[in-house]
Amino acid sequence: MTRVFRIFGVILAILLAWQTLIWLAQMPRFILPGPVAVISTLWTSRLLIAQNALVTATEVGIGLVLGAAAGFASALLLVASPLARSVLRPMLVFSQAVPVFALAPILTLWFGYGIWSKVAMALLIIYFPVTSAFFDALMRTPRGWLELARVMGAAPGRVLWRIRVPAAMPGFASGLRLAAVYAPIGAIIGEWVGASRGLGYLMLLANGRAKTDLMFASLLVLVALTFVLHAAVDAVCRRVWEG
Amino acid sequence: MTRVFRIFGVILAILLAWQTLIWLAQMPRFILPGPVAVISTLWTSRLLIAQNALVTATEVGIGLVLGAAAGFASALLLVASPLARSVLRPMLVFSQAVPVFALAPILTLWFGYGIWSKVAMALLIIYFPVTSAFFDALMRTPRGWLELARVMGAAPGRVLWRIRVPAAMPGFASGLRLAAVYAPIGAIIGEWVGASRGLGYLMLLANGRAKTDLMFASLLVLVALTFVLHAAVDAVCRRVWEG
Amino acid sequence: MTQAPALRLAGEARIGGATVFGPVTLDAPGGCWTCLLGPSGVGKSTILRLLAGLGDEVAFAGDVTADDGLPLGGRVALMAQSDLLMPWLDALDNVLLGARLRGTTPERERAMTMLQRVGLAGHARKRPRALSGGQRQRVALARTLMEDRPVVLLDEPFSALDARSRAAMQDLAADLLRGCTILHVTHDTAEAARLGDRILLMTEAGIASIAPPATPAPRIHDAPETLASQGHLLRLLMAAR
Amino acid sequence: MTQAPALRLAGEARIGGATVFGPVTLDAPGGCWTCLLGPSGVGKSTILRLLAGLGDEVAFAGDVTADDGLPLGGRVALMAQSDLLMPWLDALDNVLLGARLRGTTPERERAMTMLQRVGLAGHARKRPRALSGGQRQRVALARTLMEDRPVVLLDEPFSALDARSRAAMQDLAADLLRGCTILHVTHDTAEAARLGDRILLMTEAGIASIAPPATPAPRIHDAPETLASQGHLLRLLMAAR
Amino acid sequence: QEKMTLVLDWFVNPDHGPIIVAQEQGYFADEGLEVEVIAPADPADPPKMVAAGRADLAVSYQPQLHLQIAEGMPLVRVGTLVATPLNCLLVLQDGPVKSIADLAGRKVGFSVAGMEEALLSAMLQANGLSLKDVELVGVNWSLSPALMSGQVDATIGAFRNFELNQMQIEGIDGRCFYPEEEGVPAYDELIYIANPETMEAQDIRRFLAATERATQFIVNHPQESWDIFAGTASELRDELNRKAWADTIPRFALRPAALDAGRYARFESFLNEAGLIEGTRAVSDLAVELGAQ
Ligand SMILES: Nc1ncnc2c1ncn2[C@@H]1O[C@H](COP(=O)(O)OP(=O)(O)OP(=O)(O)O)[C@@H](O)[C@H]1O
Ligand SMILES: Nc1ncnc2c1ncn2[C@@H]1O[C@H](COP(=O)(O)OP(=O)(O)OP(=O)(O)O)[C@@H](O)[C@H]1O
Ligand SMILES: [Mg+2]
Ligand SMILES: [Mg+2]
Repeated sequence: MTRVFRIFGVILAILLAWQTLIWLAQMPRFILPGPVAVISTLWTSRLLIAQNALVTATEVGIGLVLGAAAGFASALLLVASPLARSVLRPMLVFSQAVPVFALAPILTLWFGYGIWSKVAMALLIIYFPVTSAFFDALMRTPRGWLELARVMGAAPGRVLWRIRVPAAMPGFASGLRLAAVYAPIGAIIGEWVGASRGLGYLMLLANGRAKTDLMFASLLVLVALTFVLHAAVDAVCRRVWEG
Repeated sequence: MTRVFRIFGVILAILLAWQTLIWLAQMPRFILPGPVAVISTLWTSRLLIAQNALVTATEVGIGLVLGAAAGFASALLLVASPLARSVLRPMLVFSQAVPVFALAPILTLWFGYGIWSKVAMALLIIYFPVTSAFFDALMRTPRGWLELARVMGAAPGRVLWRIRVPAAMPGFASGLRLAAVYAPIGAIIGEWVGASRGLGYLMLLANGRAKTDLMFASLLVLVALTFVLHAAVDAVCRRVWEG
Repeated sequence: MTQAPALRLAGEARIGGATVFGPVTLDAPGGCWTCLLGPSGVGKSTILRLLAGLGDEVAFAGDVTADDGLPLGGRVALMAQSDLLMPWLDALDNVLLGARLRGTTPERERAMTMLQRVGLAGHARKRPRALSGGQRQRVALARTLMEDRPVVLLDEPFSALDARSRAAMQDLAADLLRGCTILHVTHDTAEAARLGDRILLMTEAGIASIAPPATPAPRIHDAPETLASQGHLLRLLMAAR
Repeated sequence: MTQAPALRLAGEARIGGATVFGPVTLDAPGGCWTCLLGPSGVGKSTILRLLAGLGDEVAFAGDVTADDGLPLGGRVALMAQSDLLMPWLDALDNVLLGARLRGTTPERERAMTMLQRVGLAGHARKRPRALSGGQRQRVALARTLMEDRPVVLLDEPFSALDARSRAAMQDLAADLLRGCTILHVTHDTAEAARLGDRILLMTEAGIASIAPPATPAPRIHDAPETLASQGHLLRLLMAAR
Repeated sequence: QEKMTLVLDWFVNPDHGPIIVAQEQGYFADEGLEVEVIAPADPADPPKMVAAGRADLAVSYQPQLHLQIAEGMPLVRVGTLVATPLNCLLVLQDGPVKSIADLAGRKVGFSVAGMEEALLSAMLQANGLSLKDVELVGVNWSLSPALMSGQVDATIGAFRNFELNQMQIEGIDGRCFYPEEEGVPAYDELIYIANPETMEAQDIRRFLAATERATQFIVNHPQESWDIFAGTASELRDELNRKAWADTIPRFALRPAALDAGRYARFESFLNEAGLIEGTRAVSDLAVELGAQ
């Protein structure tokens, strides 16, 4: 209960801060509409927004699962093989250094305008933090444990699974938490690249036509989605690691 | 020397992979030009690209320093004060859940079209991974050390500085490495939102004029910038932590 | 240093529903060296943690009191069973940790002397991972001795040391901690017979007090009464459950 | 189990330019229990690590050989000075770690028996952080005893145990490791006098062999020859540098 | 039924009236076509998709077409959607800029890169200024907010049928300087493009016939056609789109298949003189009139 109250408190605080910002900074409506206008739009366009949010949520869900899996696998590969490390690690940085917008035409060329190009985009964005955080953690395994495994005659693969991976789980969780926040943005960017549905589409459409109310209403829903996702991942990580 | 050779090897491998991709996937030139065309454009437009790269590099540099500092400070605050944690942590997720493009008009309204709105954007993008990774690491301080400090009669602030922070440095380094990769993208997005100089501006211009060669040449420079930054941060982290 | 108080812990402890120790009463007279012996897992470390104000995870039903009626917080130094050295600090800085944490001026001279007295003068600049097990334990001891607290809790402080340095460290501790209230957990009966002004044996049945040798502590390790006491303790321990 | 080989380590070791130990020769006869005593920091753990094929950071000039001429890799079990338990595994799974790491079928029955024999039958499902120091050490011992290797290196394996469980663990190890080549680092002279078929004293000057009591190991702890040997060792150690 | 993919230049808006109406009224089906309409977010994408063979047709802009063909992309104009310029140089009605000459030393924002320099430099030249006298700012996603909040003094790339209405709804009056009145040759704002190497001329003819029918329907039944258009998606039903719909009707090409070759030749040489392309290409390389079969 106190948790629910606290969340409500925070939401209220955000809305208040928002309204105050508008009063103080004299924000014009077409740059930042007030909370009242946005919430009323949220209500009047609830069907439209809900439909689009569903699309985005699907993309995010698939992207998150695939991205986490890909990140997990890549970090393992990087740790397991020095060759992979010297080849794949630059690729990893590369995959992030290239802004997705530059890759967008290539992705749409391959995946078309359907859901998969957005999933790919979300995956691409999630992939790096997960890999990077997990890899860093995998490389920090206390030496004593690795030596113990060596004396015990462990196969490298087993050392990875039985020692490095469990020891690095907090790092993986850390990466996942980041990913949970980035996944929705990934899908949104994917939608900006080409979509006729989804919250990103709705936002861009609203923005392009200066329907800032609708844009911020969609934004609000997106933020809520991100919060829920982040909280869920946080809870899962806590459960798995501490359970 | 071997390091230099390896880097060259990797670059060569990327170029080869790129060329192969074009051959295999029959990539049309206007979607992904070949490395030869891009490199020759890079040479012929070197002055134009260099000027713009300098602008972006400045934005990235300032953004990285400020973002790392802000992330460091926020994580400390989050750990130090449970009140801050219950208020600031949602804000933190919030700051990332809102796609920067939505904030862009607000940022440019405040900071104008100069360098500062891009710095703000880079900062905003860096801020979260640094804070998040550092905070996670700060919360994982082995209990024994904290208990020792408690028995020793340490002030909470000193526990933070003398125990939690040093113990969490690998986590901070992990966040910084992520930030080094994200900072350039932050600046680029900042430039897409409103700019008259910088690599992002140049890419947008080239894209609009169907000059894919120039776009990918700028992209190449951006990627090189990211690599250098990532390597530099990596080296610094290694030195500081292991030295 | 103020007058060292006597300690009393009376009560029972549970963790997550399971009993750690049943109702016990432990008395450590003020200014004396009390040794606590007992089987592994009987709850000795838990008692020290409770006296140090730690053990938030322990559900303790009972009282921890000092005979002067003042709270114990801020008057206790604890040397835990594991060394708890900070891997990013060298030996000297680890010894200075207390001062750094309290924000008082670090007494480098005194710390160096302390390191030298625990036999690590040449290792002051080494990080913990470059030290041997016994060397780490001595750094932790030096850190505890720097604390200057009237109540000192030692949890198997000499367990990783050879006979010679163990004797030297016992002498050092007995010397520097004179006048303090010491509660010293150990498995070494010779050590208890040598150092204890008071010797306690903790078993599942409770805590029993065993008469120490009549001579004042620290005693000569191979003096007949020390050896006799050691033998007696050993027999008690071998029978303890 | 194949015939347990004799071990020989001859050479000198440096870490980062500083000498850890000068030229020494260590011989551990095949199938015998060899105890290694010596001052803290003299290099005992380093020797065990070198024998186990570890110590990549050590610059060792010399040879590590088994008398059957075969490499030692895969024939050694090491119980290190710190317990090295995996915090995410409970006691039972920690004991089964070796099998899991090698991919052989985990012998749960045997592991439970082993836990019971080290006196932890009731703690099999506890994670390491819910165990006392001595309990953790016994889990690590159980894990080492599960290994079934002809060469076993023990680095202060009973240091955190009370007299009773220490004696019990010594008996257990002596029983289970019969026929193995054991190199056992300890600071407890009584332990060395009780268990050693051969007793080595390592000092800065090198490694000297000291005659053990004439009776076969393991000996009764308060038998006269054991006590005499213990006293002799103690005097040597008190004089050692 | 022939399948056909059409990539719009941007999200669906009243500029796409004939396409949507043809779809809704079943005119495509009458022609034996099954048209899939895709709406991208980046206007630079559709030509790439068509050139890469990922789509059969795309809606694009005539000025951009010249650049893209000069860069060697396999594209050609096959039909017209909006036959006049829509682009305009937009300033605030009560702002400091009363004439183009007042732009000296001021900021001009642009959205879709490609044309801004050519159009603006021609318009400035006609008023005694040059590009050096202004600062160009790429504002990508926020053309009219940037203008309304005064961060830029003018924008190029705003559509006269949209941004003017939009500003009016926000209660801020804007003012357009029309490129075709300020020294820029007239051009077709929205055209259909295809890949000349792979296109199916017969399908495109049928497509154009269907949109021609739709255009006639729109012109004849403005209110009914608005209802049809607005009925396709709830996000389209708002005041701005209704106003834009009315303003756009007179600008739809009544003869989508017809080609004014002179326009393409004039604009090609205009761009050549502005230095945006090198040399000029024959009109037949830029645009085709598919004619009757
Ligand atoms: N990484 C290192 N760098 C420098 N010196 C080191 C390093 N590791 C160990 N040493 C030194 O090597 C010496 C031998 O260490 P070792 O752990 O072998 O001692 P030990 O005989 O096992 O002592 P103890 O009885 O205290 O466990 C010590 O003096 C230690 O300080
Ligand atoms: N978190 C916990 N959950 C459950 N049981 C615990 C927990 N922590 C400690 N215990 C149990 O409490 C008992 C007492 O532990 P304690 O560390 O006080 O023993 P000890 O007397 O110091 O033993 P040793 O001589 O081995 O150090 C042990 O049996 C241990 O298993
Ligand atoms: Mg204990
Ligand atoms: Mg050792």
